[in-house]
Amino acid sequence: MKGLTIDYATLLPALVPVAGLVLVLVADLVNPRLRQLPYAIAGVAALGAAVATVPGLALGGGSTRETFCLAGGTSTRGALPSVEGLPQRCLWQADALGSTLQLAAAVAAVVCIALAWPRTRRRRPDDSTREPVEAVLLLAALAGTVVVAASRDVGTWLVALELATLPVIALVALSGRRSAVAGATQLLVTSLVSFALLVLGVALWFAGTGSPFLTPDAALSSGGAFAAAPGTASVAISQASTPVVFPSVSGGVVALATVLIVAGVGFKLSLVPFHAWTPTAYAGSSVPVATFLATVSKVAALAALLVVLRAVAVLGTPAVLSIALLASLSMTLGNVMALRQDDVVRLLAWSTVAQAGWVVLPLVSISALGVGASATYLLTYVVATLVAFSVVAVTLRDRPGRGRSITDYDGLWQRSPWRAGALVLALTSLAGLPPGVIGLVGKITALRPVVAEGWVWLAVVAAVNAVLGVAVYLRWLRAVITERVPEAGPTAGGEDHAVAATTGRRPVVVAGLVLASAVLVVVSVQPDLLLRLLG
Amino acid sequence: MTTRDIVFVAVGAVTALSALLSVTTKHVVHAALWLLVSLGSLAGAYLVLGQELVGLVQLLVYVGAIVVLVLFALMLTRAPIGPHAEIDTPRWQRVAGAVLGGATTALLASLLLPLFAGATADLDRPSTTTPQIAQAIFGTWVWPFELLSVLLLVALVGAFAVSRIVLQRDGADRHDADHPDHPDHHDSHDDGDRTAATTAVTSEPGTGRVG
Amino acid sequence: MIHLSLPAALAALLAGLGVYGVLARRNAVLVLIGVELILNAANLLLVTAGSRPGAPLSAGPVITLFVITIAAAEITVALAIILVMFRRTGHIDLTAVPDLSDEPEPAGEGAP
Amino acid sequence: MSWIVRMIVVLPALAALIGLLARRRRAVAAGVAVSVSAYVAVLGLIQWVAPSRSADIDTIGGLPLGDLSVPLHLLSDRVSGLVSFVVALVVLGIQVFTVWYLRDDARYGQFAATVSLFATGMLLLVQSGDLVLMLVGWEIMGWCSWLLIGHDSERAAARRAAYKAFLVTRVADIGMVVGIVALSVRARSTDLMAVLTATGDGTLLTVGLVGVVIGVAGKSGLVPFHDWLPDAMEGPTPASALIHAATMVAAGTYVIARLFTLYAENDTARTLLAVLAAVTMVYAALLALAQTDLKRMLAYSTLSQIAIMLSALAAAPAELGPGAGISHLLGHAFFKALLFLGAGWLSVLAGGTAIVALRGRLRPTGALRWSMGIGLAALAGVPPLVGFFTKDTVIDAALEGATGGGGLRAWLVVVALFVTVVLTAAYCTRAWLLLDTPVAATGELPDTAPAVVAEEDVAVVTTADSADDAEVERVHAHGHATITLSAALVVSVLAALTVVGTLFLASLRGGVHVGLLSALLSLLLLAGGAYAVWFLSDRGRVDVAERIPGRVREPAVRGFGVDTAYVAVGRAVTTVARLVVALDRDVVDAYPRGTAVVARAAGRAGERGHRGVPSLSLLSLLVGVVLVAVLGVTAWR
Repeated sequence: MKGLTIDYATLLPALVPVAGLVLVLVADLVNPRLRQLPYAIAGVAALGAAVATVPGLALGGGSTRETFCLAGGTSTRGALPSVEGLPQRCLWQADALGSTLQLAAAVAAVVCIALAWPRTRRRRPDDSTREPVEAVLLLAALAGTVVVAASRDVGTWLVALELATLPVIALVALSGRRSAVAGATQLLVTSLVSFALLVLGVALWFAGTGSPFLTPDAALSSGGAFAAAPGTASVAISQASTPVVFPSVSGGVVALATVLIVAGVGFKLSLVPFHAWTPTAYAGSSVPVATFLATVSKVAALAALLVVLRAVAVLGTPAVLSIALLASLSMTLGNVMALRQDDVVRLLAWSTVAQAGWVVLPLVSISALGVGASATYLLTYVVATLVAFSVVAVTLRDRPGRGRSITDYDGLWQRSPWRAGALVLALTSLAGLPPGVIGLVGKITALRPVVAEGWVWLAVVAAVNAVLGVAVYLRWLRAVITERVPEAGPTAGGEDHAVAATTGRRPVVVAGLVLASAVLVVVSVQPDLLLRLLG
Repeated sequence: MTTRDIVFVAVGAVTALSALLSVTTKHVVHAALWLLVSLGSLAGAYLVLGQELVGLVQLLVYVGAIVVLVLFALMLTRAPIGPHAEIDTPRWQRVAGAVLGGATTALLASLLLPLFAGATADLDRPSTTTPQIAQAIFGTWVWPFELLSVLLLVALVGAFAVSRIVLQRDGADRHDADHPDHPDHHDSHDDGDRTAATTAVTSEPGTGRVG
Repeated sequence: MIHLSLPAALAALLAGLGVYGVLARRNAVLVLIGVELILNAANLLLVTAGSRPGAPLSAGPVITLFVITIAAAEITVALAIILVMFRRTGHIDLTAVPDLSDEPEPAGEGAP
Repeated sequence: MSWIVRMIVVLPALAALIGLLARRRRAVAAGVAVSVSAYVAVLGLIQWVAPSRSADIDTIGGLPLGDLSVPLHLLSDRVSGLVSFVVALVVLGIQVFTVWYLRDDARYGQFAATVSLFATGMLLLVQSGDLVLMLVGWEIMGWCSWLLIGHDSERAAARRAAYKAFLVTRVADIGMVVGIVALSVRARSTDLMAVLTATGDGTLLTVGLVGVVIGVAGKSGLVPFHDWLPDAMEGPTPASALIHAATMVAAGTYVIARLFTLYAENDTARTLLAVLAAVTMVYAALLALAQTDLKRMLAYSTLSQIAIMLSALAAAPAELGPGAGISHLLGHAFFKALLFLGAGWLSVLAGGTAIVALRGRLRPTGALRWSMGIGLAALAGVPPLVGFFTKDTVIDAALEGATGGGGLRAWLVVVALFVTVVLTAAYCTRAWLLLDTPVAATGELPDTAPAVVAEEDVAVVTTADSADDAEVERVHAHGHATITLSAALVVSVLAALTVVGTLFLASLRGGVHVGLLSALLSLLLLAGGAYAVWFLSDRGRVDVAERIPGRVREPAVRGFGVDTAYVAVGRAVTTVARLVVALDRDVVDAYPRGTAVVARAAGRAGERGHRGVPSLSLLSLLVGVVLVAVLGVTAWR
């Protein structure tokens, strides 16, 4: 089509995972009995995606890497009626923030794939499809996440968001346990209804703004611009030759569209009251999938949300009461419930709910500051959660069936100090205590826009929840650093050893843990790397 | 009030009525059939609005595929034929649903009606024709379109794998009955009529192993 | 000529019916029907908005087509999971309290 | 010159540190302690002889406290030179004596190091030109006194005495800190010169001066804080000598002397000081008369003498300056050190400090007998010993103050002083008679005691009421060691200083000023008191104190139950604290704990709502969406 330019290099972060998933399918077709190959391909693809996002990280200011642009090419540029200097419209637009989110998603996916690495190298039976399917679904969800972070039009946005969600539902169900099915069911119905409402929101957006783009100028067109000068202000894209005038619309439609989108994405972020699936699905799925749900999925959700909120930011809406309500509810309920969990995965699930509240907290100020703070907090949460889940996965890999309960971590400090150290760093980061400096930085960053906008009650709620959160994570930490109660008897120990001997292969899983911990340590030592997002 | 308006009102009334019936009927299968009617008449509404392609796709995909899938699913899950009191949630929840549904309608209507008040579409000179749509899909919108293909592929793979895993497990349970890992197997055999369901489904090799 | 407030009103009505349908049914498949109704309301809204004169890029119908396809993909996965749910629990009642008792990892990976 | 001043402070601290590190090696510890204190004494001599008048000797640089200037300067003048010389001299003597006295103590190293640290505190206080440094020295002495008194920490009595000393002085230190803060705030500086020259808020000045008086009352053992001092005799005798002679208890006098120009113009603080001093000197002297233990008698005499010093500061006219108080401080340092070390020597010979055990033990001891005689005479104020001159200087100053418009306050002091002169003479005579009269002469003793008290009997008697039980045990364990030459020399030198010490004071302005009339009067009183005792005791055959009715004497020995009062105060404070704790826990803390309970309950309720029912999650989802949508649309703009 005329004017549409495609820059494949820019698209690489999305293309690599897609190519990877096709490759997995082909490889499975050729030799279906290899157990590790799908994961190897998936890991390489995710790594490739991570590498491909790197050029986008250095983008400063407002510059972006973009492609699928409609007004590209000199011939059409002149023909474009320049309405208030509207920028060109691109279906892919990755700036530094978007690239960082993409990178985070890719790295988290790499860790998840490492955690899911099969236990044995034995060839799998003919009728098992688990490994390639898991790899394909993981890669597809990663691709969706990457795309959604860079999408600027409702079409791509919807498809990518669904691409990031649908495979995860299948992943949860894939382990086939009864609890997994329960989790998948709950996740499924929640996500279906949410998606339907999301589409409704998008339709409202389109109806309200007349533009299929999630861009600031589209948002502006709903409000003042068209109403003020209906004769001159018009949206005319290359093929619409006759200038047309949309009826001036009330901002209410855009408002409803925005809150519906927030609610529709909120389920993915596990915001209260869209959260109910979270503990069930986390507890039901395998640990790598739970990790994926807690990290990559959240990145996708926030990326999707930010695309919309950055568009409406120009409306100058100072604050959104709905988001404040969701944030405070999420923090409170998440922390209160997490306090009562003895299963670490459920604890992390509820902690996710609480942290989701923190993630959207700065968004009460729909501004560049709020958006940056929210992304910063999300990244700190993702990194810390990744480490915590990795530790759980390694512990479970060591001694299957033991590692889900907090008491299983008694005396971890003595058994494996490195793992315990990683866990301590992760939990303190989540709680916002030193030595998890990055968590503290994230919390302060998140609170800044709130305070700047004068939301005193919300800041108070957040502060109370920060304290509650400390209690949540200290429960687990206490187990880690306290003395271990002697084991029940020698027979149990012997069994442990036998089990450990049979399932001793875990170098890749440990590598995943090491990677995640390395990232956490780096951002803890050098918070600037994250804070740069704000600038 | 033009002719098209009158036609649309008629079609729309059918759509709304059948939609209402599909969410209130006590017959499980009837619900799916009423949905069929509703979606079909919605396709008619698209035609009235001058979007032939959308209407056709609606007929093909929704009526032809999705509703048929729903019907299949109802049968596979042994949906009872005839009125069934058990398909509805408790009364308080239905009341809540009615309130929320009413609120949704009211909210949307209160915003959309002013938005479209007086807006008309001149369908004799349609702004978007089918060739234009085709060009847009494969031109402007080629990127999401390609992604959509990936989504469909992944959905198929996922759906296949999910349904297959359980079949496998049921099969595995049957093969070595003393396997200690699957207490649920015994559970499902404990309550009588469900056992019949499980065996009925699993004994159809065609359903599960179809790829 | 057609007044666009008519399809808009129908969309609002369908959305409300869909919400009711989602909450009024305990059969998982019937809940899907409610979801489809909401989706169709959104579709109708998209088409309506897209048939306003001068709508750019044929966005209305195109996105509608996308949504229909997405819905198809969703329904595939959804039905697979509902089927699994039926197999594992013997019912597809969404109001039932599910059995969350944890079993050991299934045999698929490793053990025998 | 200023480095000398700094060295005087720093060297003992270093000695303490080294001594602590080398505490296992006795010879090293002793060597360091003695040589450093000797060196410091030399430095003090230099500072006194060739004083560098300087008020801004930098230490560690000022503290950046914004509005408040805290330069942390040292101040050097003739007074600080003289006092630090005397302090260093006394410390030197005590260190030398300790080497012999604690010859068998396993923890000699710690003791010597603590004495060095204690000296650091005193010297810092003496040299400081800054209230903060003064407080630091003050606190160091407080902590070290706890260590020294509790040296024999295996004995419950020693531990109790240490805690008592610490707590009582600590309570009084509240006043000290408040006073210093008030003075500093008033002057916007903690520098002594600035504080002295500051003008301004009179209330703040009064608060500051009264606070300092209270602090001084604690450390110097004025009524009502006096009771810790006799109990402090539980410490080894050198520790007692150190605390009583020139350091801790005298530090208060020095502080008030430094602030004298401020006190001279503040009647409130001075009157309080005068009343406390007058009451203390008479009361303590009376109690000293009744004591059954030599060390406790000396302790009460210290209380009385310190009160005399302070009374000089309370009553002397402004133009006379603090010289009288300082000079009595110095004179007292000599003879009290002499008396304590002599008592320590005697106790080693006799195996106890109870007077019963010591009766007549002085007679055969030659140099010790002379030294004790000189010491007691000086205490009583017999000319030409130093005690006579310094005490009469105080009396003269007080008289001058009384006649020069000092009013009731000065007269009260004068009367108290004359009464004290009589009482001092009386208890000194009693002590001398008891110690010196051969036991054979006391035939009237009801229990026909053997000529030489057997060691077992001594133990029986002394464990009952000897203050220094550890000494008894030491004697039991190691027998009567013959004194070393150096230790004996220390006692002799101190005796000599007691005789000629007056010469030291010549350099002090207002140091020696004896009025003829007052001197005659006090001599008459002295002689009268001594004669009365001599007469009543039947030439030393009977203990005068025996003539006091038992029901008076018993409580007098026990300090009239002040200790019980202290305990009661402690109990009351603890009760109030418990009350506060209960309030805090059950009322204030109820809110935080309430949140925890609420959180837990909410969690329990939430758990019931989250059992994975998909339908309910849909309900919450849709309720949320509609609510949020309504909110969003209505509250958007």
